[in-house]
Amino acid sequence: MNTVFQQVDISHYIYLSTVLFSIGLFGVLFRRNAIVLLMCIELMLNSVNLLLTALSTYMGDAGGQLFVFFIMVVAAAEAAVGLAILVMVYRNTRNTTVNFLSNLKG
Amino acid sequence: MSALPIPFLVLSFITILCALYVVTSKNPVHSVLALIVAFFSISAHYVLLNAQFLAIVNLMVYAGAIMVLFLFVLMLLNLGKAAEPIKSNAWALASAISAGSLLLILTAAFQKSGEQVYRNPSETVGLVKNLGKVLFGEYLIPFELTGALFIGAMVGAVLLGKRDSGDHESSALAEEKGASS
Amino acid sequence: MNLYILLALPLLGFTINGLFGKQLPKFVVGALASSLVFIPFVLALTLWSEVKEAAIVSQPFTFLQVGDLNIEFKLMLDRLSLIMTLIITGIGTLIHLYSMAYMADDAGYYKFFSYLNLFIFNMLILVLGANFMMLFFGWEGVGLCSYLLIGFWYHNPDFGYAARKAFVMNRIGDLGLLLGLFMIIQHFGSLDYQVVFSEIAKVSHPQWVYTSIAVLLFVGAMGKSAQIPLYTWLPDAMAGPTPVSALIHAATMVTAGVYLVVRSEVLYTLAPMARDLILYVGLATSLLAAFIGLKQNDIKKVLAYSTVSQLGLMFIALGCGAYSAAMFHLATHAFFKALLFLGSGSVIHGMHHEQDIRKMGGLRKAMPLTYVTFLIGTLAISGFPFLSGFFSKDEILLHTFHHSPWVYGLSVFSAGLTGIYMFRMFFLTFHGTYRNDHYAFEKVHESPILMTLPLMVLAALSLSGGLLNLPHYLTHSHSEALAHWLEPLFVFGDAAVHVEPSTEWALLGVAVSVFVIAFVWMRQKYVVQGRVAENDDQMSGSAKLLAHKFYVDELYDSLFAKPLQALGTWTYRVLDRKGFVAFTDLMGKVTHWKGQTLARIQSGNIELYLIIMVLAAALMLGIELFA
Amino acid sequence: MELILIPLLSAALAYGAGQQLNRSLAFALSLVPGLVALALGVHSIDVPWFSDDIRLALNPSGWSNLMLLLTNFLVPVIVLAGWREGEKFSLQVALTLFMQAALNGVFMAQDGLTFYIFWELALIPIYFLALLFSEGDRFAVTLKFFLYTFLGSLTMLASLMYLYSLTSVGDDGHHSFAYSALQAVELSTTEGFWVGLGLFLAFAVKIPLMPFHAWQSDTYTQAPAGATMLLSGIMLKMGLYGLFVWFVALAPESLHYMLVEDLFDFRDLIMVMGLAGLLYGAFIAMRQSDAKRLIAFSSLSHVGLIAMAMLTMKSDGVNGAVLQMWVHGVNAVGLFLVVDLIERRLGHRDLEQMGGFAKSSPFFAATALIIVLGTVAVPLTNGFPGEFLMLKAVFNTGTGYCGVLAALTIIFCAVYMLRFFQLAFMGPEKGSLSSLEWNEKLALLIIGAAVLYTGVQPQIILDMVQSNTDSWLNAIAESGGILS
Repeated sequence: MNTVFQQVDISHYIYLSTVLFSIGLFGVLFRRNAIVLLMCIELMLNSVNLLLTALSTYMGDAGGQLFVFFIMVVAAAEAAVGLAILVMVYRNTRNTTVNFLSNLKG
Repeated sequence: MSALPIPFLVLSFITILCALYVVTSKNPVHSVLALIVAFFSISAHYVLLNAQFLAIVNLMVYAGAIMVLFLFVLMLLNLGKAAEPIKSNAWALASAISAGSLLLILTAAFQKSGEQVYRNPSETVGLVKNLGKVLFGEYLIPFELTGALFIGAMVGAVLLGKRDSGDHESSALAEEKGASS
Repeated sequence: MNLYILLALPLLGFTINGLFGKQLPKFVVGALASSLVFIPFVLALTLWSEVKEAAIVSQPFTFLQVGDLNIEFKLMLDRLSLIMTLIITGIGTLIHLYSMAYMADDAGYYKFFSYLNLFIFNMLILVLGANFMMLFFGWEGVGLCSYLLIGFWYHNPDFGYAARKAFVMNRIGDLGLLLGLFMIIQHFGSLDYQVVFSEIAKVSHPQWVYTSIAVLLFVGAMGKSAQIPLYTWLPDAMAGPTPVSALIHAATMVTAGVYLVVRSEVLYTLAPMARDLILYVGLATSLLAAFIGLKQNDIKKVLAYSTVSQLGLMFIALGCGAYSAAMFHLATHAFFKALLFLGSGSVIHGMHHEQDIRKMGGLRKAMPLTYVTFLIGTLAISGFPFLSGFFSKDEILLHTFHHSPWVYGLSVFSAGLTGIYMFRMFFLTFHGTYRNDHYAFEKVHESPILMTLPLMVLAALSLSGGLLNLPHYLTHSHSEALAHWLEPLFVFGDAAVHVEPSTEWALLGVAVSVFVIAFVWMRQKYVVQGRVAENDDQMSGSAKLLAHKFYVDELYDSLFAKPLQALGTWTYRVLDRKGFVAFTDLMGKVTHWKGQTLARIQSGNIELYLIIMVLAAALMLGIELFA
Repeated sequence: MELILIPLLSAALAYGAGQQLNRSLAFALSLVPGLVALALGVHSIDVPWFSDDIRLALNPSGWSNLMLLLTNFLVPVIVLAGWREGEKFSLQVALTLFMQAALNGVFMAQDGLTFYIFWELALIPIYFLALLFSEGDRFAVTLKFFLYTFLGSLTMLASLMYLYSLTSVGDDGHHSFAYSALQAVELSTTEGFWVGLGLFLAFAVKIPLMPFHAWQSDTYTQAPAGATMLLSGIMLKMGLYGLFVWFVALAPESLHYMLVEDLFDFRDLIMVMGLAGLLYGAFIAMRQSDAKRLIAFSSLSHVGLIAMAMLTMKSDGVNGAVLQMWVHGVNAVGLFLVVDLIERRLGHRDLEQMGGFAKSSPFFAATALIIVLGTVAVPLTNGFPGEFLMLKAVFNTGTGYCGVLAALTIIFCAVYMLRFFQLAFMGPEKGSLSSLEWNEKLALLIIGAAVLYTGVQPQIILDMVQSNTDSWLNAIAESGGILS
């Protein structure tokens, strides 16, 4: 019982990240501001990262943590591009809510 | 099950609270700040899990770079308190039900999978030395590819962000349209 | 000798005249066509003695061979087909010659002769064929030629309509014939005459098979030989040029039905019910046509109904089982009816295409040759003693008398009617005063020698045709030549007739007196009293009924043509357009409408999509977990 | 194989030639495949395609040979006179040649999926030909045609896949789409019925049989002449070919399926469909004044009889039906050509407004008459032998009234075809036709010669297919599909 995580069951990390994921999901569903949407997505990504790290540690496999690393990289790229798009959309529409994106309407 | 260690409980509490605030706050700036706090606490979780490298990277990349980028954009567009159309309660309910049902299902799925718990945690796996070996050995090619991805993302972001000189009229027109609608 | 030459020559004529006739001089076209009919006639004559020994059969060629069925091109010249061939080519030659003058001014001269040659070709296939399929080839082929020639002056839509009517009516008969062939194949496995007839002669099948085949073949004969109910096309077929009427619609094609029945003698002897049917149909046709002929005023229409009536008489003979008598009448009828038609053609030619006998009269002075020959023809058909028609008709009447008295009575009555309408027409045309205001009497002229020569030859034949088959009571050594000639062909032969000589003389007396009554009555009415046939609007009652041919055309029209047309229109307008097509379109519309409804779900509301996506993911996971 | 590659190459050449493509060049291009096949023979092929069990298997047998002859004989005629020379001529020719390749593939295919692929491939060029060059409401009409045939194809695919799953697994561990393997599958009657129904629908739509014909008259009428000729002359034969080769021979079990117990089975249903189409087409054709529509409905009437004859499953009936497929192809192309030649000159095709063309163009009238007589089935023209055999088989099979009703066609056909001929070519002159071009004359001559030659020598065609037919009929009889 020398480190904290040896006292914590893996299931608690799973519950924690599931809750975080659901909160992020709720945000994605609920909010309309595109920036907040992006933030909620980051939150969801982080919940997954947390889970991956926990599993990686508990299994003693470095692969999981490296995946987290890669996810971070991709998330950074995503955030950059996503924000750039947002800026452009805002320039054109003066708006960052998502319901103007209704070109998919049948 | 024995009582959980205090640090874990506290950190988890902070994380969930901040996450909720991110989602519910009306002011995007507050959301960003809450999110940063959440990221900090997640980093702390990483520390608890003996994953020092990830804890640092998380701090630098997420809490540092990405969230600052968000803040910049918010400031730049002056969206501080921009009126976001408030959704109806029904909408909130629908969202909550959707997300909640997924939460339930996931939890149930885990419960059903039984007590298949890993009990041989490793203390060394998250150390920089260890990770570095794996990263530059087994995962070298994906690692290099992330570099290409970054270049692509960078170019894309720059191109998107750049205001094209020939684009003035059309964008002006679009602005008018946006204003009128 | 190869029998195919007989066929090849007219076909050659058709091809040459059809392809190059336009460039050739008219005389060459006519002479070529005539000689290519005449040569087969000569060839057939040279084969006389050979055929007398045994039938000549040609090398067969496969036409169709499927499974067990083998149908060949195969010709056979036996005693029966030799007679038919001689009639066809002989009279055909005369009519070709006649046409050279008659059609001289027609733009379609070459076409006319090529069609005529094609007709001869098909008719020869019909009679020379050694199996039912060849017969059917000829059968349909002559129908086609008849169609082409009736519609020869196609710029007149009525003529075209008449041609179509002839073809379609014939096709109805052909349907029966075709079904008969199917049954023959089904039960006897072949179409070859020899095989089929020897199979039939074994009498190994139930009675209904023979009866139904016989009836079906007779339906074919009804169409071709213009018997009730399929006779209405023949009078309309007079729309064609007169030589066509003489050749096709009097002398040759229309007798094909008689030929078919005579050919299938075995079958009909074994199917007495079918023969009774033939008898009654023939009798009814003979009487009906004779009645209608009484009040017709178109010179060709009178002859047409006369032809129908005479064909009826032939079928009466067949119905009594008197096959050689029918053939005898077929031959003599070919002589005098061709003569009469050609004579009428000469009159029409001389009168510049006037066909109404009410507008003629007194032509005997203007057209003496035509007059004399026409007179001979009229006498022959009416049964003037010792002319051809007298003998042939008497033989039939003798058989009917033997069959049953009332059939005899009705047949004699029909024969009497023949005399009446023929003399009515004859006197109205050639005696009395000239009655046409539009065409001066001085302009009426005798026809050229090319037309009168065939008339004279045919007149000679009509006079002497009785020699073919003289009755017992005149000569014992040479009697019944035709019957004896045909006898070897028949399995069962003619129905035997045993009549006391006194009865026979009594019947002759009846026949002669019927003729005399008709002659005297008509002469009294139209020559002595000088009466003229009444105009259409003056007619009343029965006369009107007869002049309108018992309204049979109208009846058929409202019974078959109109309902069929209405059905066709209804099927298209209602069933097809408003039914099937509209139904399909409706399906399209329903789909379109449904699609529009469904499209509304695609609101473009991304949030909604998201919620649905999440719920669906949850649902799927749940199903995976708990199902 | 060359019968597919050469037309594809020719199509590319024709399209590439663009405006430089003239009539004689196009004609020469279209002739090449047929001539090559005649000179070198048709080579079969059997190689793995998508995978080991989906093979590109092309192997012409008796029926295929006849159908190949039909295709490669008629396509040159269509190229010769079916299309009007104009701006889009090269496109039309290219699509026609493309069609030729696909049709050749359909008729040679010995593998279920190969057959299906070529079957669908043939739909593409005709769809564009109809869509781009039709008159009237071309989009709706073409769409209707397309959807109809496409739906049918889908059911066929489903049936083929099902059959595939039942084939015995070979040495290589795969099921097989090979024709022989599909044929060897034994089905129960009920199972066979559903499989057979799927196959049947595809062919019934294409033929078309009676309730599935709604696309036909509009498409035939509004499509350009060349497309109509392709449709009626060759594509329709795809349906008939498939009906026997890919339906009756593959799922003979289905024909026993009792739709009404002890009274009425699937085969009777198809017979009745054929008969209904025969009478229905004839009734309508008798009253049509649009010449093209008249011929479209007459076609409906004729194919009804062919389908009936095939379902007799008697040697004479089936052979007669195959013979008639060739004959109908030739005659339909001839008749649509006649109508189109008139339409090109008059600008309309209303029979009531025509008449007397025999006077101004006797050659045209004579050849048209020959084709009409061929359709009417006058002996010694091509229509007769086939119709004789078919009617005989129908008459001798099953109940007689069916045969008698079917035989009525010889009367009805005479009525409407002669009406057509008379209104167009006889009667008083209503306008005269300018003289025919060389290519039009040549096309008419070719058709006319084919009509007469087949009429006198039908045995040549029958010899091509007979042994093939008999082997199928034997196979069907062995699999218990023989019927009273």
